[in-house]
This record gives sequence, structure tokens and C-alpha cells, in this order.
Amino acid sequence: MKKLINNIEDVITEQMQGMAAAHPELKINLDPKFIIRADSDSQKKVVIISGGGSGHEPMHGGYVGKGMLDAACPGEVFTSPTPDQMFECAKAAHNGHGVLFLVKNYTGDVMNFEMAAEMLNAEGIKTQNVLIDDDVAVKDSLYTAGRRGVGTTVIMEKIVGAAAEAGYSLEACAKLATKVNSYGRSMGMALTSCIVPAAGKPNFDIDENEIEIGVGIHGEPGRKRIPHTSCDEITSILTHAILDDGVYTRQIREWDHGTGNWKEIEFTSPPFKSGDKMIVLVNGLGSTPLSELYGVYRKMHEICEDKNIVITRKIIGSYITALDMQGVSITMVKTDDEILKFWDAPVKTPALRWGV
Amino acid sequence: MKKLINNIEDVITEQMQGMAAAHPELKINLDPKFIIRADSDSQKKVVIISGGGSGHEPMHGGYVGKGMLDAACPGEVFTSPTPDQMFECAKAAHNGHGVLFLVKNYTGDVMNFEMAAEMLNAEGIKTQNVLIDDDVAVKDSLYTAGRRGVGTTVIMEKIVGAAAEAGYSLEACAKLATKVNSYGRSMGMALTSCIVPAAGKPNFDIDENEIEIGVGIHGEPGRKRIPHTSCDEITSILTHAILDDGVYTRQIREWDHGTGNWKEIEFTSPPFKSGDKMIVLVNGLGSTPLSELYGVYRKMHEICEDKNIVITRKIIGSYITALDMQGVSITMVKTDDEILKFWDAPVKTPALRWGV
Amino acid sequence: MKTLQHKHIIKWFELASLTLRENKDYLTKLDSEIGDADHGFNMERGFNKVHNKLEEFSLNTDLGAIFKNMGMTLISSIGGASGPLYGTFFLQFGMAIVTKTELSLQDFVTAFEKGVNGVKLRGRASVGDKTMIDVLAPVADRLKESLSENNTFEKVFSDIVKSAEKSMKSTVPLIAKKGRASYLGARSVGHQDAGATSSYLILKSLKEAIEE
Amino acid sequence: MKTLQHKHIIKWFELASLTLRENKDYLTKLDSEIGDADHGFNMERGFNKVHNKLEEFSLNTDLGAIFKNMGMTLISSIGGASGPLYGTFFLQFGMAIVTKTELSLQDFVTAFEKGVNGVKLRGRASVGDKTMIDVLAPVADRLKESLSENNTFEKVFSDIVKSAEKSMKSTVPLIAKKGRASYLGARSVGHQDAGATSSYLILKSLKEAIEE
Ligand SMILES: Nc1ncnc2c1ncn2[C@@H]1O[C@H](COP(=O)(O)OP(=O)(O)O)[C@@H](O)[C@H]1O
Ligand SMILES: Nc1ncnc2c1ncn2[C@@H]1O[C@H](COP(=O)(O)OP(=O)(O)O)[C@@H](O)[C@H]1O
Ligand SMILES: [Mg+2]
Ligand SMILES: [Mg+2]
Ligand SMILES: [Mg+2]
Ligand SMILES: [Mg+2]
Repeated sequence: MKKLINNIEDVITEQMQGMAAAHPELKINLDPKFIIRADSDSQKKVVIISGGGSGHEPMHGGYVGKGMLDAACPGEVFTSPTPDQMFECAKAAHNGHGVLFLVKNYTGDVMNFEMAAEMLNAEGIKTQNVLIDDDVAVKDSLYTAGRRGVGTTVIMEKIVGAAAEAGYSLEACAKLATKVNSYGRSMGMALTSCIVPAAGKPNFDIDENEIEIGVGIHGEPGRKRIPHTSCDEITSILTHAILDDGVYTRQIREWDHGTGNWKEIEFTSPPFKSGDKMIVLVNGLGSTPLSELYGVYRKMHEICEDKNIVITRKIIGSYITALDMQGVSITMVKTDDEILKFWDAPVKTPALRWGV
Repeated sequence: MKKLINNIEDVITEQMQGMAAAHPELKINLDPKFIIRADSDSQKKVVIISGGGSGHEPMHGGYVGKGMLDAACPGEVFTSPTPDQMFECAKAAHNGHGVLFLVKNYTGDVMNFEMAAEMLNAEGIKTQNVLIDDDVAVKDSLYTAGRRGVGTTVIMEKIVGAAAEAGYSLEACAKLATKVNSYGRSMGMALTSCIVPAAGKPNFDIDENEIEIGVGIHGEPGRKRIPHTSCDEITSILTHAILDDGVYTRQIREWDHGTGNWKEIEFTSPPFKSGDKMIVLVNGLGSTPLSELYGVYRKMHEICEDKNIVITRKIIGSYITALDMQGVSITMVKTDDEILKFWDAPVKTPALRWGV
Repeated sequence: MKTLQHKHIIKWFELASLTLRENKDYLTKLDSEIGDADHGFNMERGFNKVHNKLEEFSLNTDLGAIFKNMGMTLISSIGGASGPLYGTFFLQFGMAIVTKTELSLQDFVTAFEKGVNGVKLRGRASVGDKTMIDVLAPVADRLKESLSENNTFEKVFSDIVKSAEKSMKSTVPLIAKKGRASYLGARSVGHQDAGATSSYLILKSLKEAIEE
Repeated sequence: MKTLQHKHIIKWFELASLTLRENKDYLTKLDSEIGDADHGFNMERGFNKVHNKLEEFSLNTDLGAIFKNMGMTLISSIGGASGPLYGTFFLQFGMAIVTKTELSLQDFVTAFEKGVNGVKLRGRASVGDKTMIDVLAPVADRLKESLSENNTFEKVFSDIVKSAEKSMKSTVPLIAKKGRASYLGARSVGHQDAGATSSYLILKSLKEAIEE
């Protein structure tokens, strides 16, 4: 393993110190670990917090700032942060208008954020969790932990962050986030695995002439392994998996502020259809050159034109990675006026910046 | 070799088609290849054009847009573009106020851009070339092709692009570019080599426990190979190489519009000194996770504080890569009021965007 | 041995910390095959924190408080799936034995069951889903049975370790339905679940703690 | 053979294209050791374009025009360092023989010298800098000497190929002072220069072109 690091135990701490030195507009707390807007004390708005394992750069610290996240809780590499971390972070950011946790649907993240929400609600800090479960590589939710949260996360953070900035209430933010989730679909593939510093070697072995289709963002093997093929073919597999995905229904848990407990609700994502207007993310998983992402965009754009899917906005780059994995994921989020307005709103974070 | 590509011969063309599909604000010409602002016809300003081998992403196409480049000429991967390409590109962009070519100091780039400048000046299109030669890994200019052009390129493109947008003349733009070059220094290192699609294998072999110090951006071996060491040590080597670099003097060729020929002039970069205010670029060479760049930033910041070097602006990310090379380079450009003003000016390109 | 004493609990936590540290690479390897290759690191991180608290635990006679502190320590240091699950287990275990200074077999069985129920509520896994529940739930059942058998702790713990080992191995042919491994569908077959393995190791430490 | 004729030139360009294609990997490998691993691709790309023009060249009797066209073709298709250099060589060569339809040895020598001077002006390299000039400049000298020796083209070309081969090999122990290899300083020692090698291959094709 070759990495630009010192001691493995200090990696996250030192990288956060680097962030602190580079971004005086952020405040970095090291124990417990969280990253928060330096101007958070003066805010009067719903607080939007995300978090998850480290290694999905620039998530989430890179998305903290005006118009996006108020704070982020980084866990160890690929490991969910802990409830006490989220609790302290939310308490530091909270300014009386409630807390919305944006949670990627992984068993660990879900459970830790649920515990944090329980703790905060018990303290009288109104907290709601919204899940992102957009990865169509996971087919059913009955025999699995449900679809993983991947690329839609970035888009949701931008949109809901802007809505909170615009004065949306906690309920309205949660409703918008839930809508974005039901409108979002992603699919990824990997050419190589990645190396977690603590492990020191790739998570899985893969031949020079094989690729993994349907991977998430943790260097885990995907749905299936196929012979390496052309950019067009790969793009076609990913794009069709997204566009042809049917209705997706699952049970999710939502905090009921009335009863003070979780309630299970059924939740459905309608399939995409001709004429839909999309925000598209063509995402590099870490080591894929930007030029190759443009190669992917070319073919995806062609397929979308064929199917009368309209790409209204797009970002192309490494926005949610799996450390140094080589691969790509495509995310599409259906838009409407509300979503588009908040997507276009100004944002100023280390990793996403426009309009200011 | 595992890449997201179709046929090797079509790689650059198809990736440019992807850019065209993604960025309607750019116009993409395929024969010869160049990328130009779609609104270039309505401009009334000096035209700033850069170009070079492909693979140094997001250079240069990603930097075409308001407040930065008017056009870019991509060559084959790691190979300078050709004079006819630059000639057609400049003619398409030119609007009567002259053309400034920003040229990285590599034998191929220099000769091809010199030929293009000769052709354009012969046609009555006033053209000037400014070199970037900022890589302190190359010690002397007497027994080498001179210092390579690396990270300062990005910073120069931003600053001179803003100056042209503000109405600077060709002479004033060239003077400013020359100043930025004399104020800029870079140094890079690699953990791995990179794979050029046409070659299909790494440019050099390097052991699991070795690193290359003083590499450029072409996957070529560097000044020396040393045992792999800590992030702090590596950062320290790079930072000190930049800060301790002495006066650098070399001969450069400048087009003399009077005589209609090249003239050789001596050109000097003063060393950095305590109190200097810097724009800093901590640059990933392709496959280095952003988090590791923050680890590098942390140590570099510490050294700068010790030496009373003031970091006034910074960008951290992959801004000038060597395809999928793992490694990092540090660039520092000394600032003054003029430079800082144009750095902060609005920019809107696919890869760099603020203030709009 | 008729009751489980303070020193046994301290020994248990100590031995569990050591075993998990020793098996860090093994657990991580299991997790790398069908998960994300961190279970060993996660368990080591959490139980190192527990190990650092052993002195503090020694001075506290309230076993309920110790177990709750142990649970909170795991929750706040592990993260991932195993953090809240093992954390909940020990937290709920502690809630069942507040202020007790020693545990009868009945106490132990009740607390263990409460712990397992906490894990089930939090993670919503059932036996056969290829998780730690595949080890913990049968052990809870076995413990309940043992109450009528009037056996010693030695015999009971020796029994449950055997049961745990069998359950752990029984996860190999299963298709995972919870946790990360579930994403692999049929590709998860043929691999032993990491969390089931760490559960087995923790129970083995319990047995060893009363042997010494 | 007293004059170099149109068909010889066409044959030369044809053989050069084939040889450079065959040696693509070899040239790239040499360039990978102390350069950026593209010289073979660059030469192949340029000479493929030349190859595509052979029919057009066949119909044109003006050798000067053919050489200039050839030079422009290389300039506009190679890029890198070798594009302008080889392009300039053939362009300048053509300038020296405008409207000629066949070349005497004197014509050839003058044109060759003009070509080499163009390369020197453009690249500012001297003999010993470990570049194509190490092959081209001594060949230009050898050609000038041959004028007084009253030799056949066959003998002259056979001589210069021998000289070129020797010069090419003589680049191995040198420290590069121009081009990318110069960045390596002493680490460039022990490797043969890629451009010197392609120059040798082009000259070898010339010799073969008049043999057939
Ligand atoms: N819903 C669940 N209920 C019970 N145990 C689970 C559940 N999900 C996962 N596990 C257990 O957690 C283990 C993985 O733990 P760990 O690797 O530390 O966390 P993560 O999966 O977040 O990386 C699995 O091997 C499995 O035994
Ligand atoms: N200044 C120069 N003068 C003459 N020849 C040069 C000069 N610089 C480089 N060369 C030749 O060019 C060759 C490299 O060509 P090529 O690999 O195609 O271009 P690049 O170096 O741009 O990748 C070198 O091997 C050397 O022979
Ligand atoms: Mg994990
Ligand atoms: Mg090259
Ligand atoms: Mg795991
Ligand atoms: Mg080369």
C-alpha cells in the first residue's frame, strides 16, 4: 500500500487538521469528530447534517458551507460515525429550528443515526432522519438491507441545503429530501478495488480483464463480474439499469414526534418515464480520469436522447468516491420546479461552489 | 490496462464529443481539435489560448470559459498539439485584439507553438507566446531543456484570463503572464506511474516501497527514487525544494513584432522570501484521494507558518494531472495586488467556477 | 460455582479484548469476502476502549453500571453496524441487572435475553439472515433451557460455546439477508459471517474467564 | 545509378512508413525509458498520414513540392518534439529542390544539409546532446565528404546508414541535454535515444529504397 499518510491511526484526524488549516470558514472539532460551518452560531434555520464513513470524498466535509450542509460527521474509513458524535455535532449546530439528518441506507449508518435521533429528540431537539436508498444494483428490499445510498446523496445535500437556507421548516425540508430520494436512481461499476489504509491491501481481487457491475462505494464486490468491455457497453449497462428500473417499494422508519417512537411507513419510487427532466451526476469513484467520465457522459447522453430523457443539469467529476477505486457511477434525479430552483441556488463549500 | 474507453484511436475525439454534449457553453471543433467559448464571436478582447498534451485533466478544455481561457488545443495524450491546430483555433477565436499563447516549457510544446506564432504573425494576427517553466525539480537550464511547466499554468490561466476579460492589451497580458511565471514555483512526486491508453502499461516500474521525487506530469521518472516515507516527510521535501530554491535565470525566446523574428532574452525568477503572500495549489496527479491532499496541506501549512510564508489563497484538488498517476505536486505563486485582484475575479468554466 | 462474580466479568471483558485483538486480521478477512473489510478493526477499536476502562470497572461494584458503561463505550467508539448492535446488547444486558454485584444463572439468562432482544429490535434480523443473531439467538434459547437442568456455570458456558461454534459455522452456506453481505445475494454463500464469528469469540472468552 | 528519381523517393517514404510502423513498440519502449513513451506512436501517426498520401505524391512530378507536402503532413499530424523537427527537416529539404524532378548527389547533399540546419535552428541541439541531431549532423558531414569521392548513390547511402547506426548507438552512454530525457540528468545514461533511432530507421529505408 502506497499512500500519502503518516500513522494509520492519525489519518482522519490529520486530514481534518489539514481541512481546518485550509478552510477558516469551517470549524473542525476533533473529539468527537465533526466539521461545522464557522458561522453556524449566527444561523436561524433548520440544520442539515450528513455523515458517514470517511473515504467518499469530497463527502461530507467538502459539502459543508453556505447553501448546503451545516455540519458533517466523518466516521472511520468506510465505517459509519457514532451516535455520540452526531449528538454533539447536532447540539453544536442546532439553533432552535430542528435538525435533519441525511442518512445513506447502510445498516451501520441507519442504526447509528437512529440512536442519535433518539438521543436528540429525548433532549427536546426536534430531529428527523431521511434515508437515501438510490442504488438500483440492489434489486429487492425484502431479502437485503435495502438499496444503498450513493450518488443521490450529493444532489440531495445541495437541494435540501438550499431549501433550509431559504427558510424551509424541518417538516418541509424532510418532505423535500424524501421527494428527492424517491426521484433519484444510481448505478455503479468498478474496474479495480480500493485500498483502505488500515487494511493495506485491496478489498477484493479482480483480474486484468474483468470488471464488477453494480458496486457501491465501499470497495465491496458488486452484483456480478463480467469480462472487461468498452466504455459504450459499460455506460449502456449502467444507464439502462437506471432508466428501466421499475417501481421500487420498501418499508422505512420515520421518527414520529407525536408518539416519540419510530413508525414504519411504506415508501415508493416511481419509475422514470419519457419526458422526465434530470439532474445527472457522472461520478468517478476515485482514480478514474475526468476524461473517461466525459467518454461515459457521451454515451449516456446519446441513450437519454434516444429515450427522450432530458438532461437539464449535470455535474461530472469525482463527487462521491470509494477512496482510490477505479470506476464510475451514474446518478439521475428527476427534477421539478422546486428541485431545480434549489439546485441552481448559490452554494459555497470547499467542493461545490457557484452563484457566490 | 483497464480504462473506460472504446477504440484507442478514438479516445480524444469521443471524450471531446462528451464535453460538447455536456457543455453547450463551449464549442468543440474536431478537425483540427480545439475547444472554444461558444460566445467567442461576440468578444472584444485579447484571446488567451492554452494547449498541450491531453491527460493533464481538467486542463485545458476544463478551463475554457468566462474569465479564463478563450480556447484550448488538446494534443494526443502527453503529446503537444500541432501548429495547424493552434493556427485554426487562434483564427477562430481572434477578434482583432491579438492572441496570447500560454505554453508549458516542453520541447514539443515550445516548438509547435513557436511555429503557430510564426504562421499567425505572418498572417497579420498579432501573436505572443509566454512560457511557463516553474518546476524546481529541474535544477539548471544550461544542460537541460529548462524547467518544465506544471502547476503555475493553472494559476496563470486564471489570472491572465481575468485580465484579458478586464480589457488588458496583448502586451499587458503578456507582461502579467510573464510576471506570474517568474513568481511561480512547483515540485511534484509520484507514488506510482500512469498508463497512457496507447501504451497500455505503466511508463515506469516502481517498487511497492519506493517513490519518485521531482516528477513532472507525463509519467516520466523523476529526479531521484527514494524509499517510501511519511506524508510529512514527503511534504517537507517538496515544500522546502520550493521555498529554498534560489534565483533561477534562463534564456527564453520572445517574438519581436518589430523585426518579425524571435529574440533571445534573459529572464530571472527571484527566490521566495519571508513575508511573501502566496496562492497555493496542492495538486493531485490523478489517483490521489482528496483526503491525502489535505494531509499534505496540513504539513505544508505548518512549514509555511514557520517560515513566515503567508498563504492568502489556495486550491486543493486534482487540477493538473498525469492521467491516473498517484502522487502530489505543490505550486506556490507569489502574489501582489494585481495578481490577487485577477485571481479573485469571477470565473465560469467546467472545472473552475466562482463569483458567477 | 454458583454465582458469576465481579472478577469474572472483568476477566471476561479482558479476555474478549485480547481475543478480538488477536483475531483482528481474521475477522477483517471474513468481512472482506462479503463485506467491507473492517469488522476486525471495528471490534479491536471498540474493545481497546473497553480494555482501557478495566481499571475503572474494577473499582465499581455495580455490575449493571459496568455493563451499561461497556455498552456506551462500544457505541461511541465502533460505529458501523457492529457498534450499535454490540453496544445495545451490553447496554440492555446492564439494564436487566441494575445494582447487582453478582449474578445468578437466572440473572445471567434474563439479562442475556434482554440483550439479544435489543439487538433484534435495533437490527431487525432473524435467525438465518447470516448475522450475529445466528449465534446470539440460539445461545439465548440454550441458556433458557439450561435453567431447568440445574447445571453449573462451567457446564452451561461450555454448552453455549459449543452451540455458538456450531451456529457460527452454520452461517457459511446461508444467503445473507441483512447487513452488507445481503447486497451480494447468492454470492454470499460459502463465506462465514464476520459478526457471527466475533460473537462466538466473545462467548468463548466468557467460558475461559470462569475457567481460570 | 546517377540520379535519384521520383520512384525512389516514393519508395523511400513507403519503406520508411512501414519500418516505423514495425518499430512502433521498439521506439516507444526506448522513449519510455527516458522520455514519455510515445515516440513510436508519434512516428507511426505521422508516417501513416504520409503513407496515405503516396498516391497523391505519385501523380506529382515536382520533388520539391512532394518534400514540402511531406514536411507539412508530419508537422500537422505528429505534434510533440519530433513533429516540428522531422517536419522542418523535410520542409527545408523540399525548399532546396523546388521544381526538380530528379536529384543529383549534389542536390541531395545540399537539401539534406538544409534540412539538418532547419532541425538545428528549431531545436537548438548540438551533437552530443543525445538527440536525433547525433545521427543527422554526422550524416550531413559524411554526405558532404562523399561529393569529392565520386561514389554511386548505392555506396553513399550504404556509408551513411553505417554512420547513422554507429551514431545511434553512440547515444547510449551520453547524458541527455535536450528534450525530455534531459530532466533525468545522469539517469539518462545507458539508454539509446529514441529520436536518433527513428532517424537511423528512416535513413535505412532510403538505402533500401534504391536497392530494390
Ligand atoms: N441488521 C443486522 N442485525 C444483526 N447483525 C447485523 C446486522 N447487519 C449486520 N450485522 C452484523 O454486523 C457484521 C458487520 O459488522 P461491521 O463490519 O463491523 O459493520 P459494517 O457492516 O458497518 O462494516 C455482520 O457480519 C453481521 O454479523
Ligand atoms: N531540441 C531537440 N533537438 C533535436 N531533437 C530533439 C530535441 N528534443 C527532443 N528531440 C528528439 O525528439 C525525440 C523525442 O520525440 P517524441 O517522443 O516524439 O516527442 P516528445 O519528447 O515531445 O514526447 C528525442 O528522442 C530526441 O531525439
Ligand atoms: Mg464498515
Ligand atoms: Mg510526448
Ligand atoms: Mg464491515
Ligand atoms: Mg516522447
